[in-house]
Amino acid sequence: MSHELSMPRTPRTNALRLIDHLGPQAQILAIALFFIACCLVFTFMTDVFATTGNVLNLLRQAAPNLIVAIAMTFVITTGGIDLSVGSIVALTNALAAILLQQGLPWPLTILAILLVGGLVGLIQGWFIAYQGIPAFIVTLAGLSILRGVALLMTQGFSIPIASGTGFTALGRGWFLGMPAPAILAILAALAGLITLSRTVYGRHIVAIGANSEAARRTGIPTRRLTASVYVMSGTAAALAGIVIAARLGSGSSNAAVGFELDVIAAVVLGGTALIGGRGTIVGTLLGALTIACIGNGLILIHISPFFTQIVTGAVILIAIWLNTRLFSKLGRRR
Amino acid sequence: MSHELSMPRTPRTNALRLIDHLGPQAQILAIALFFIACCLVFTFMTDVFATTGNVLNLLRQAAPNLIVAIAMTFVITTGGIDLSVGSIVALTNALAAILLQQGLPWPLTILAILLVGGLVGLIQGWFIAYQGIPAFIVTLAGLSILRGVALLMTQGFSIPIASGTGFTALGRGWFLGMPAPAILAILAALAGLITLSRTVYGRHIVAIGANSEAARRTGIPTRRLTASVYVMSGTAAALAGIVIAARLGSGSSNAAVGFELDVIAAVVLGGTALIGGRGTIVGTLLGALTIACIGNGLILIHISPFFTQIVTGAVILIAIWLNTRLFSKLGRRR
Amino acid sequence: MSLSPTAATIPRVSMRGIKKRFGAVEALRGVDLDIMPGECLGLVGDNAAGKSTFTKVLAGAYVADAGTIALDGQMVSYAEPAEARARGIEMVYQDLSLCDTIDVAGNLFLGREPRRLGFLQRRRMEQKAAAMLEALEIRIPHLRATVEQLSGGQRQAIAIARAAAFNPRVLIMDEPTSALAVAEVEAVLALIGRVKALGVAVVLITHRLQDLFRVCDRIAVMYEGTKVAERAIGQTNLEDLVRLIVGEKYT
Amino acid sequence: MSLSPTAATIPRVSMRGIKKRFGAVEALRGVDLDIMPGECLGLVGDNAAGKSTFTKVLAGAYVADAGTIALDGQMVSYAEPAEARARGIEMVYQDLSLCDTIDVAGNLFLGREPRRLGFLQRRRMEQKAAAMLEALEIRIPHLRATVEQLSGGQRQAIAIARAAAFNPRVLIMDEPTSALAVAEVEAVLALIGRVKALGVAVVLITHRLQDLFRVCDRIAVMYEGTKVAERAIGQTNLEDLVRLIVGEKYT
Amino acid sequence: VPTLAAEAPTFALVQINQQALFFNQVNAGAEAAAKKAGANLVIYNANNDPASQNNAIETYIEQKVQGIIVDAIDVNGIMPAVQEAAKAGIPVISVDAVLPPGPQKAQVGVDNGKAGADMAEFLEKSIPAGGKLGIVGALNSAIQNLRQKGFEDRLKASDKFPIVNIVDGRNIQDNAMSAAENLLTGNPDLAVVYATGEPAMVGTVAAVESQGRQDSVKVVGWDLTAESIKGIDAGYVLGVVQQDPAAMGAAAIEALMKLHAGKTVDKEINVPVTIVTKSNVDPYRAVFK
Ligand SMILES: Nc1ncnc2c1ncn2[C@@H]1O[C@H](COP(=O)(O)OP(=O)(O)OP(=O)(O)O)[C@@H](O)[C@H]1O
Ligand SMILES: Nc1ncnc2c1ncn2[C@@H]1O[C@H](COP(=O)(O)OP(=O)(O)OP(=O)(O)O)[C@@H](O)[C@H]1O
Ligand SMILES: [Mg+2]
Ligand SMILES: [Mg+2]
Repeated sequence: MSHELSMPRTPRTNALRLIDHLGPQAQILAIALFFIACCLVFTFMTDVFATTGNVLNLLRQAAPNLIVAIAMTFVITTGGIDLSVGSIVALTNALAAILLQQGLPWPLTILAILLVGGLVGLIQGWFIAYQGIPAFIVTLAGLSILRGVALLMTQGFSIPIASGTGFTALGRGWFLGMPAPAILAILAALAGLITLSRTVYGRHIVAIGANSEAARRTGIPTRRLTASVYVMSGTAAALAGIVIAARLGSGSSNAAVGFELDVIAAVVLGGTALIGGRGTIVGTLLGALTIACIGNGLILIHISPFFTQIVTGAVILIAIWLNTRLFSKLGRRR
Repeated sequence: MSHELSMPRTPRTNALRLIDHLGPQAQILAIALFFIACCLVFTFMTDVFATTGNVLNLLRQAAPNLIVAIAMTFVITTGGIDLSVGSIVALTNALAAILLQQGLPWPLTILAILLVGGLVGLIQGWFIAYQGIPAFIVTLAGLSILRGVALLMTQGFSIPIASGTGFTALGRGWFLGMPAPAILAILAALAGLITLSRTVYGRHIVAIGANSEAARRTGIPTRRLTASVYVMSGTAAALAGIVIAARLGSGSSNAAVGFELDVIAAVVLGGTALIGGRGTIVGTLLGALTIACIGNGLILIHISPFFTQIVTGAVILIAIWLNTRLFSKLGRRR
Repeated sequence: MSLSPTAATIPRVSMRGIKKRFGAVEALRGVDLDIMPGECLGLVGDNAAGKSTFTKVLAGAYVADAGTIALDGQMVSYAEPAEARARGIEMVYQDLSLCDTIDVAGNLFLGREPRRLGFLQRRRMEQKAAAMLEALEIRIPHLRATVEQLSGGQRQAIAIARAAAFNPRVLIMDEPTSALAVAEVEAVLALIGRVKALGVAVVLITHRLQDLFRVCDRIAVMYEGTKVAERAIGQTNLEDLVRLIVGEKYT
Repeated sequence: MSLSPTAATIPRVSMRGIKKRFGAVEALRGVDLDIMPGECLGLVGDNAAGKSTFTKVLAGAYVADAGTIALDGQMVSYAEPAEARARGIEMVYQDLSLCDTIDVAGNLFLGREPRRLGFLQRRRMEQKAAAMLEALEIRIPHLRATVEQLSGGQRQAIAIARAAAFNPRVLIMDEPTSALAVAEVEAVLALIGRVKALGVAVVLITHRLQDLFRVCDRIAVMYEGTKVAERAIGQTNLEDLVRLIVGEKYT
Repeated sequence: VPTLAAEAPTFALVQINQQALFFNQVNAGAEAAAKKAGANLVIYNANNDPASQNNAIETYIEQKVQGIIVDAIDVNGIMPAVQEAAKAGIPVISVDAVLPPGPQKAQVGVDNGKAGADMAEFLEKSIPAGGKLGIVGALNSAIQNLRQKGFEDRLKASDKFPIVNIVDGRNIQDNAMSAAENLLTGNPDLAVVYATGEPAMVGTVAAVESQGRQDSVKVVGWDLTAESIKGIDAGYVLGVVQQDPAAMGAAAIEALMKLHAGKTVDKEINVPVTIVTKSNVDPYRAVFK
């Protein structure tokens, strides 16, 4: 019998551990490479792209998408989706202008708007988490209802916001040499990053997305947490609404049409899985920057506007495709 | 020991089998009731609603949504989604006008358009099924790219279609006392109904949505079938594009903006689960009719246009909510 | 804390008239059961007899249609597993209930993460996790691997470690050893012995009847949603149990 | 068709140098194995030894990184389980691989539905399904119930019935009895005896070592991705197997 | 059917969307005129979907309204519905978007192509030296494409204003702002920006301010808002084509009333546009506050 025991029973090699660590990061790596490639292409094709002015511009333009995409990462990580963010932006953007016109001081206006965004998210979250209605449907209804409300409030007018107050500074001001919206976006990204990867809350969000019944059985308050991510996305959309209103110096129900799809594209481009259970804020950051970069670059290289939509869509598809290919090589399942 | 064996070991009761049969049908029942309620409300509120003319009108208006919703039911049953159908409608609708303007005979035009729709679906299906990219992203990119192509082809203008040919009859003609689009929709619904519930193909579609790895392991060609549903939705969208072009007598890249969300709303309202594995064509039919009915009824009762979006969204949410409540009573999981 | 089951007079768990229906299926048709502290109750029965459903009611995963639960003589009622877990009821679910995309340590501590000011204490979690697994003689190469990458037996071991680790007062194990290899089964039986000695009430569901005789003090037999028999371990044997389980089929 | 394993000279299945890696984990490090027609091979080993991975390679669910497979002396290679199934290889997966939202009959016939012109023959399917389940002594109240509503044991029984029903040439069973009650385990062991007599090559993975001695002709032991021993059933006993399985842990 | 003349007629107005002020002012003008004339007016908002404009008209035909006003998204695509209405004896008046020849009773509004050309002429007069030009358009709006085409065609006559870049604001003001910002940064030597509609104008004005290019760039465009009036005051907005949407709505109702009374109306009812500049902006201040 001894011949079997003399067969090599070597311990598992640890040399390849690197791959294990790389696996989950592969998606981020892929989008990072893609982002850098985009930047390089545009830098070579036009003189303006890599100038400080343009980069700061780009950051400012990316800010609303970025802010909402961070919150959307949480929503998608739970396996949900929020299609109403564009309409919440329109609603809050219009409401902000109205409140300011009514003479409410700007700090109070901001507070009120954030609360409204959170409340809208809470209502949607209640339907989703406590009534068990699919998020897609609740927020699809929200998309329709909320833009309707914005329309009703403005009666189609674009409502001017007096410039020179602290409010407009949120959109156009500068702080530490950076545009204020970019600062807000960076703060949001940092908060999101820490929350998702370092806090117990973030861990529970991932657990709900991975297996919500298992999460419930371990005593995680799944309903409350599920509702909370919609409060988060509602609040983030309200913040984006404020930034957009401040930048434009006006509020209108026309704002942010189709915004939800841009935001979701940024999140998924970054490597967050739509089925839930896996989310990455760094990826989302890179995804949102890539999209902003493509939008900015295509204009700078004077591409015909008839091609912008086509090229943007194609680039996103190619990016995800490379991403999937690279990821599937490193983290193969079959 | 005998006292235990004398304890009642009655066989399971069969009296409650009805509930088991009702369970899966509960969703359809709920939406059917809701549809009837909507019809009754509008019949009482306006004289015109229940007239033959209006009902036929309503059927004609519902046809494009219905045709695509049938195909979308298959897509969603596999656990996928197709966000590009509105853009495919725009593309094919514009292309049809261009081809007819170039003098292509109308039967050939129709054939070409259906092929284009199928081909677009095939390309998207290839990325989804063979490259493993999430359907949401592929078709989101498709949404952008295809509408861009439509815009490019028409340069933003609408292209007239000469009336009086067999082509326009597809949109405006009558057949057996019914509008031609309604006939097409009924045929599509019948084909969908039989395919999903009576064929081996339909069974395999459900299996892929329920557990695609299990389906693969039993030898079902999951990739080919997954790609096939996008070919189906692409072709159906092309048919809808033809119907719309024929009805409007023009092709335009502006057609069917936001159409995908209406279609998905119809499918989900009907009780098909977005996570896949459960699909019902009868439900989809009722869902699409309900949405058309609300749209038509709200016009007839002269609701302020500022409220239409709000009311439509709210009604859909309420319908799904009732649906969920009723369903959860009968088919309770916890 | 009473070390011998006979010494205790108040049962740790006392369930009465538990009923549960799923659509047309009456999964539980009024089940009564007591479990003493420090006792291991074996729960056996044919497939679909209702064992899992019954224990899920005790763990709070299902809410019973009728019936009462008392813990240490106190009537309780809970709508969520969180409330049962807060009362010290832990369960190894038959389907394991793991979060596939979370790593081993994360799954072990799910819902009980060591935290400071809301922040995860990862380092501490991983250290403790290693100790927990060692106590169960479970070897898992790296704690950072997500559980979807593990073999069936490894996954089951994690579910067991999770339920046993947090000083439960009632420990329910629904077929905990079904996917385990020989040595691991021994470790689980040893674990049951250890926690019994600490006064924990254990419910063990298994189809490996020999195991019952090694750790259980009492055995309850279910048949189509009812409890048809209850035996002290000394009063029964393998053949008797088999006869009770298969019931009418062979009569 | 040869009724006795020794009479056959060409193995039904012959696998050589099978390797499979998942990221950093080398799940299989070059495994060789032969299985004769009409033979039941027991495959045992510690948790995570690579048993499931190995059999999934044979069933086509995984594609090996290296190694060859020959069926009846013919080299084969397949990229999809469909191709393996077409060659008569059936497997009961450890995770069962059922479609939860499909009913019992539908799961039994998944991928092999009786059809006419592409249409499902539901009636025929349900009649045949009832007969299939009866042959395995499985009682399931109504065949129209979706499998998500069934108990763990019932689900496992369906997976077994599915694999055994279509006259396989190779039948792989990955822990098929883990969730089954006593009588059902007996039925499965009897089933294995029946199919062996028909010349089917059977691979049985199980941690219930006693069962091996009732149906297997030969036993292979895996340890950390390699095959460490192979024994004719007469040449080994329980203690020997246990020692081989736990390997270094106790040495 | 002349017998019902005493009863208040019901008219329907089928609108493109309500997210631009222009359409809402058409609605408001029509509502006011209808009220004055003692008619009922119902308004439908198609939310940019051409098919739903047809749905609405068909529904109103079933309901037998006495007249329909339409601002078409797809000017060719609306014609079958217009013909249906004509067949049912319901008069149709088209506002704003110019329909191809057909049974509609009148066309109310502005020739967008011509007004675009007028704006080009105004630009040539205001900046005789010329300069590099960028356009912020809305490719999904046929009306705005006409404005762009009329403008471009007129400028092509001379080569003083080379068009260096056209960007698409998609008729959404925040998109238009980002596109305009990129247009400005991408072309540091840009002299003039032309915005073809209200969202594009709002976005362009905000972009000029955010880029601090008030001194080097001049803006011309369509549809006044409070922001563009500020731009006019600051001097970098040279002129804005201002239509009189309320008058369009009112004219359409008046035409329908006449038709209802059995009278005839002119085929073309022109509501003139004004190019609003520093010199004539004052009367508009009250409207846009
Ligand atoms: N899909 C996968 N991804 C990553 N690693 C995997 C995967 N499947 C298996 N492994 C790894 O391969 C090794 C062998 O696993 P396998 O499932 O074959 O073991 P097993 O012998 O069947 O064990 P058990 O008795 O517990 O079922 C384990 O270390 C496991 O972590
Ligand atoms: N979620 C559910 N929905 C519908 N029916 C269910 C559900 N859970 C259990 N059942 C039914 O309840 C009965 C009891 O199931 P349970 O899982 O409790 O059996 P069990 O005794 O644990 O069996 P096993 O030994 O096979 O695990 C079965 O008939 C099953 O079909
Ligand atoms: Mg069970
Ligand atoms: Mg295994």
